[in-house]
Amino acid sequence: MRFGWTADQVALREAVRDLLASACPPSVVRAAWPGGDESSVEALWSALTGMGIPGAVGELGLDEVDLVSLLEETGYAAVPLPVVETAAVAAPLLAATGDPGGHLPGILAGRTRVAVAGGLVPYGRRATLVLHLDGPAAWLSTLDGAVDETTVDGSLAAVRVPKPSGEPLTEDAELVGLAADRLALGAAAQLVGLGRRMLDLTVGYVRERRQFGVPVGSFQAVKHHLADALVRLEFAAPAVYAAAWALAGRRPERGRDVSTAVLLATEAAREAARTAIQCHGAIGYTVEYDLHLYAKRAWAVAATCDTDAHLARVAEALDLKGAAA
Amino acid sequence: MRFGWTADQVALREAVRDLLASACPPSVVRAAWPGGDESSVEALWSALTGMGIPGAVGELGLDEVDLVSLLEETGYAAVPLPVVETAAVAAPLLAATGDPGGHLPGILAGRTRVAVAGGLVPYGRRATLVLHLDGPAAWLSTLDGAVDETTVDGSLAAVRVPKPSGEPLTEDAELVGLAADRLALGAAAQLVGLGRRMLDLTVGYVRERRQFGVPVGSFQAVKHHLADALVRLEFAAPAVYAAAWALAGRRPERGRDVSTAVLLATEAAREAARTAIQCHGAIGYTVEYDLHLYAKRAWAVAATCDTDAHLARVAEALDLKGAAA
Amino acid sequence: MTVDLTDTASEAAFRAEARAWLRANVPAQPLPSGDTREGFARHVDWERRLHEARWSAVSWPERYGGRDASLWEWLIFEEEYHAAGAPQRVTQNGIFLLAPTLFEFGTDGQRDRLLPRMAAAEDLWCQGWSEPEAGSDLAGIRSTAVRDEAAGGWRLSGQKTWTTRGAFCTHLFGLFRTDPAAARHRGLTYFLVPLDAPGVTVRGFGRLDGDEGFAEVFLSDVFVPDADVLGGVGEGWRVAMATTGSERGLTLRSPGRFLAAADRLVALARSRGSLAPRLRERAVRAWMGARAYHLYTLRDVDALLAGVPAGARSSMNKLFWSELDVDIHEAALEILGPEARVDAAWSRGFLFSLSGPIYAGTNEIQRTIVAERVLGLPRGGG
Amino acid sequence: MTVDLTDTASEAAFRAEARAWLRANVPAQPLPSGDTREGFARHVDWERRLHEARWSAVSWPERYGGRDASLWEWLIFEEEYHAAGAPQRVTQNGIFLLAPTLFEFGTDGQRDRLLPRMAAAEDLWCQGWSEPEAGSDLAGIRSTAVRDEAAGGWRLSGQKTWTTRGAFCTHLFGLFRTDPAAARHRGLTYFLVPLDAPGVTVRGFGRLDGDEGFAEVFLSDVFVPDADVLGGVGEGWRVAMATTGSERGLTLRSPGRFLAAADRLVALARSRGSLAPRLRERAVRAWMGARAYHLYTLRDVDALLAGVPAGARSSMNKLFWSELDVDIHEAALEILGPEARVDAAWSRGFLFSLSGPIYAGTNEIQRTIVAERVLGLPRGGG
Repeated sequence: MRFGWTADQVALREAVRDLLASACPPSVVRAAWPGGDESSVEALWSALTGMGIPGAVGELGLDEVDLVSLLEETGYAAVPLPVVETAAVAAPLLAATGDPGGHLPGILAGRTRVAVAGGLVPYGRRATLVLHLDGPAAWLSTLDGAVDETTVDGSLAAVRVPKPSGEPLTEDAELVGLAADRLALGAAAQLVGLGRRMLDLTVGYVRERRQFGVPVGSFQAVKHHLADALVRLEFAAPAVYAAAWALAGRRPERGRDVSTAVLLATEAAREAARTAIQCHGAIGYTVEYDLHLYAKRAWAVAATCDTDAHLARVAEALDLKGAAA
Repeated sequence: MRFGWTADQVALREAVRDLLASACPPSVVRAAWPGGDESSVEALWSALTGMGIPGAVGELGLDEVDLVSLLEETGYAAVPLPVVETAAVAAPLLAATGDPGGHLPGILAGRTRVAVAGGLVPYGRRATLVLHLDGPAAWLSTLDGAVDETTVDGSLAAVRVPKPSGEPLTEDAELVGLAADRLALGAAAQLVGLGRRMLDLTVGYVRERRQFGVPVGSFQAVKHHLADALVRLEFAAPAVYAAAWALAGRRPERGRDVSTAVLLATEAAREAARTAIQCHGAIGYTVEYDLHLYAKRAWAVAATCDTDAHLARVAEALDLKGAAA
Repeated sequence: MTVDLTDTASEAAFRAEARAWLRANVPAQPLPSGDTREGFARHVDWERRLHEARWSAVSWPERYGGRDASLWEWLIFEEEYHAAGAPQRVTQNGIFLLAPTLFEFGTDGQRDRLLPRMAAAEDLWCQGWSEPEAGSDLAGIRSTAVRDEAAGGWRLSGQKTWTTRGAFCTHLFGLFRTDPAAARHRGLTYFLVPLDAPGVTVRGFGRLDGDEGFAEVFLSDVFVPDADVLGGVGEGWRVAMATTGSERGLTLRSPGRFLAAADRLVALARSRGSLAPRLRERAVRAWMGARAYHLYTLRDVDALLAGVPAGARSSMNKLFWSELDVDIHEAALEILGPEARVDAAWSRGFLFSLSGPIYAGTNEIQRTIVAERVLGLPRGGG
Repeated sequence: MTVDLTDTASEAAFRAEARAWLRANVPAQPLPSGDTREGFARHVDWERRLHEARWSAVSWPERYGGRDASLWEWLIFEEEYHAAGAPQRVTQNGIFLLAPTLFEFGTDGQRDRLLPRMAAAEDLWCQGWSEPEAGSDLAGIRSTAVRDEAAGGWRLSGQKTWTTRGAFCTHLFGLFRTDPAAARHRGLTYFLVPLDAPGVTVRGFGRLDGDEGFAEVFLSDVFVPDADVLGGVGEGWRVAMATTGSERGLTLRSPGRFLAAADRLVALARSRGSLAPRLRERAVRAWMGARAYHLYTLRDVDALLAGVPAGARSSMNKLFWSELDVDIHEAALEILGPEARVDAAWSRGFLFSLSGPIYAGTNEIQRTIVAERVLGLPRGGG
């Protein structure tokens, strides 16, 4: 048994973290909101492309274990672009299906971004293609007919697109299922990262902010809220890494493990958001402060997770399906 | 609209409270455990009979609203006898069915105690009759063939009895349903009382117990646990009183209201038990201290509540039944 | 007095009248949020219509524009108001918070002068409690009021923040330090300040739910005459506690609002053809929470009418409704699933609900109050 | 080093050997509780059989009776042990708590003298931390050790309480105040005390779960030689923190125990023909909790092997497993419904689980430790 990172994995994570710290500070997330300066968002994609992220699976030879902490970092930075969708979902699926439309070179070059539809299409306004994962088949469509949608997380640049018709990209249920699990794993990893960011912001704030003559962070109630939120996150993260390993090895328990990761990460991120807003007090409730950028993203990502389906999948793996009334 | 108590109701409650404070202190609850002195438990029933409690509905003309805070007090004192079952369930049912077996005089005289079966028969060892409420019909049986069962709450004196056969006491589904709702209301009232007792014990303890040079009750964490538990109880109690009113008036929403009361009271009592044990620290974990008498009773009463059935009944009243997957 | 949870004949008549009027008058389309500049103006129009029909402050004496309604009738009006989906009350800080304080601490002159204009939505009041360094710790207020004996009043300076709808209101009530030597919650005085007075600057800023509903209010040597001191110089803390009691308790948070929200949640759940039992249970439990809140407040009204002051019980009230409100909205978002991301009524309501456990004294502070003043636990200990 | 959650070939062989031995040797009928006098004796017999097969302390060096097993192998043994439904370890306070402290702070002489007898269940150790006035506040210890220079040792007096299985054990380790002038956690020393020494009186008393598993230990002028001071005079606090770290963390609470409990819960849920979806979800979530705990501890082992000390992370560990254990048992009782009242395995387990958030430092204290030492929040503030 081993459950650690290689030096290469650690180095890659740190490189991505450093890159995002400079290329995706809160001001860039803010710029992705309506009326913001989209050029800084474009610059961020260029920076990610410069590191080879969009083609990381094929080009850099990364598997899900290599990728997972990198995706966590994109959550930590609330990258307002379809990184998970393009790098971890679409690119491997296109490669596996022989890339009939010839999109991979564009992805590698940073010209093509692929969003994934799920009711809404998050980052659709910033994508060139939309991937539809629907049961046993997948389709690829353009943004033709896309309609903008106003979302709580204004940085989503979400659209709605018509349901695709015509030739599917693939009808290989195994491949499509794998793509859906990668998307779910990416969401779980981002949620852990978002949770960590919200806790970091909160810890920083309550150490400085003084009320009743002492830092707010010296009150037991604040300490205990934050400790609980941290515990929840710290115990979700290993489940996310284990799911990445199960997925990378195409292990039979991967469905159960991905669903477990998603459920734990969703709960942890939601609790982190609640805790962060509560411990900040009024300032956490303003848009002039950065916290809302991360909280709203966390809610948006968490909303994509089909809790009932994931619960059912774990129940089935535990042979509890038949126990339902 | 009115939602208060009459002076008579307040006086009756206070009289019962005073009586139980002297006739049912923790030592009497302890005496009801195996190996204890059952004579003090018998003396308690005599005291209750002296106040007319067993025949309160018929003799004193009390309805559920009059009765509810009295039953709450029997919870507060953890009376180890079938008060709810005899006074609030069996006696009115016998009266409504014409008392074919002629048991009412014995109940009024304090000679006859009626327990109610629900898997186990709590207080069965101290009862002379067992009432079985089963769907649309009710049966009355003796304790013949009763087998003792060891329960976590040792004061229950629980038995198992054979399923009754032969002539039912009644097949009037309305009457049987009413009896079941009275039993449920009694449980809810007792749970509120038990919750209050556990909080009172805890508040008393944490005001005295010192650690780190100050009373334990001066720590925010302890304060906040207890405040949360109190809020839960204080918001369950009015729902219990409202259910009593709906039941007394045979109002159409009584099923919904009794189920709401049971669900809220169960949650509140369970939280009170958790909080009380946690805030006591190690002493709350010993049988030499009184807290466990009330916590175990609360768990025992809560276990009789069929959460799923109550949830389903409220859902049905809200026209949510069809929304189930 | 005993239990009867049905309306008396006169209550039923009152309910019927309110319901009929609301049915005829509530705008068919929801108004834009009253916490934006344009929406606020629309809401003020609505408030004036309410006032014309004498529904804006039903429990007030008739001479101030009310109906002398009982507390029970007031609750009934609130139920009907929210059930009808009527607009949020942008006058609430005046009518529900300042007015009860005026009834308790004001002079006849202040009441005669202020209440009719408040009921008519001519004066629009906002709160001036928090300051950059005094949020939860209200006693940390630094804004000052310096005596101007010659002019017969006070000169106010400082900064207030988190003032809800402050950018759209006409008046502010708040605490200022009149005795700089006195410690913390001593030496404070409660002032009534017109926002068009020379020296006042108001800057609006954005809230989590997307509305520009907060304001910072800067005061620089603003003159306020003695007639606009509420409750006596140096009495500010005591007077303000009455106002925050109203904010935490029944007055601002009548059960009607949560009953209506819970009913909307149940309707949302009902509208889903197939709903996971888990989510059905959430809806049922949220509904039971609203019902529990309703019943608790009815008990409270009974106690109030019997002369028992709410006191620290308003903190229990606040703990319960604020958590309930979050719970109702979280349940709705779970039912909505991926559509919860869309900026719409439930998602905005959710964001707004998150302010409940923070404002009017954080829930952490409320828990401490409940523990110390209701349960009698020792003070202090952080 | 990277991720591989499967056994290596040698780990698989170790697992197979453990499983085979356990299958052949675990008593078919559960032993009576080891926290009663009769059950304790039966458990000691079991422990001796474990030792004979060298399974009692697998991670120890062979010369003390162990197998030099790696941390991974130790986890594997624990998994198999609990999955096999093998008896509770009544030697745990010695083998899992005192022994790691002996490895870190003991002298070679102490290790050679104490560890083999501990592994063989000849010496049976209990803890002497809490006192009537020092529970959560361990630094409030009042029991004293007075220097007896002539005899080359110390004379111990005072009262210890909440000593698990103290009435059945042979030895006690605990803290005593050697410098009465020093404040709170200074001036304490860690002593190893035979319970048959003159001046020791032990009184057993009852626990919530019905077992007489607690004891009070009274010490009156009990002589302990210098050889039985662990880690140096005045160093008691530091040494004790290592022991409580073991108690909170991985050492005492290996994931195997919770994985086995979660599996039993799932089996209970499965055994019900029709189970409300609500209860199925509870079982699923409890199982996921046990899985999360397992994976977290694997990460921890990896970090420990890389030389990162667990430190305050053991407090996170303790918060998680103690809440998880309550949750697993609450779920089981909910599934059992009215049968939950019966005094049986799940109900006893539930009562026992409630001690988890209390002992080894209450969870309130653990949260404060996590906040201060992991998150870096300011100390103090109550």
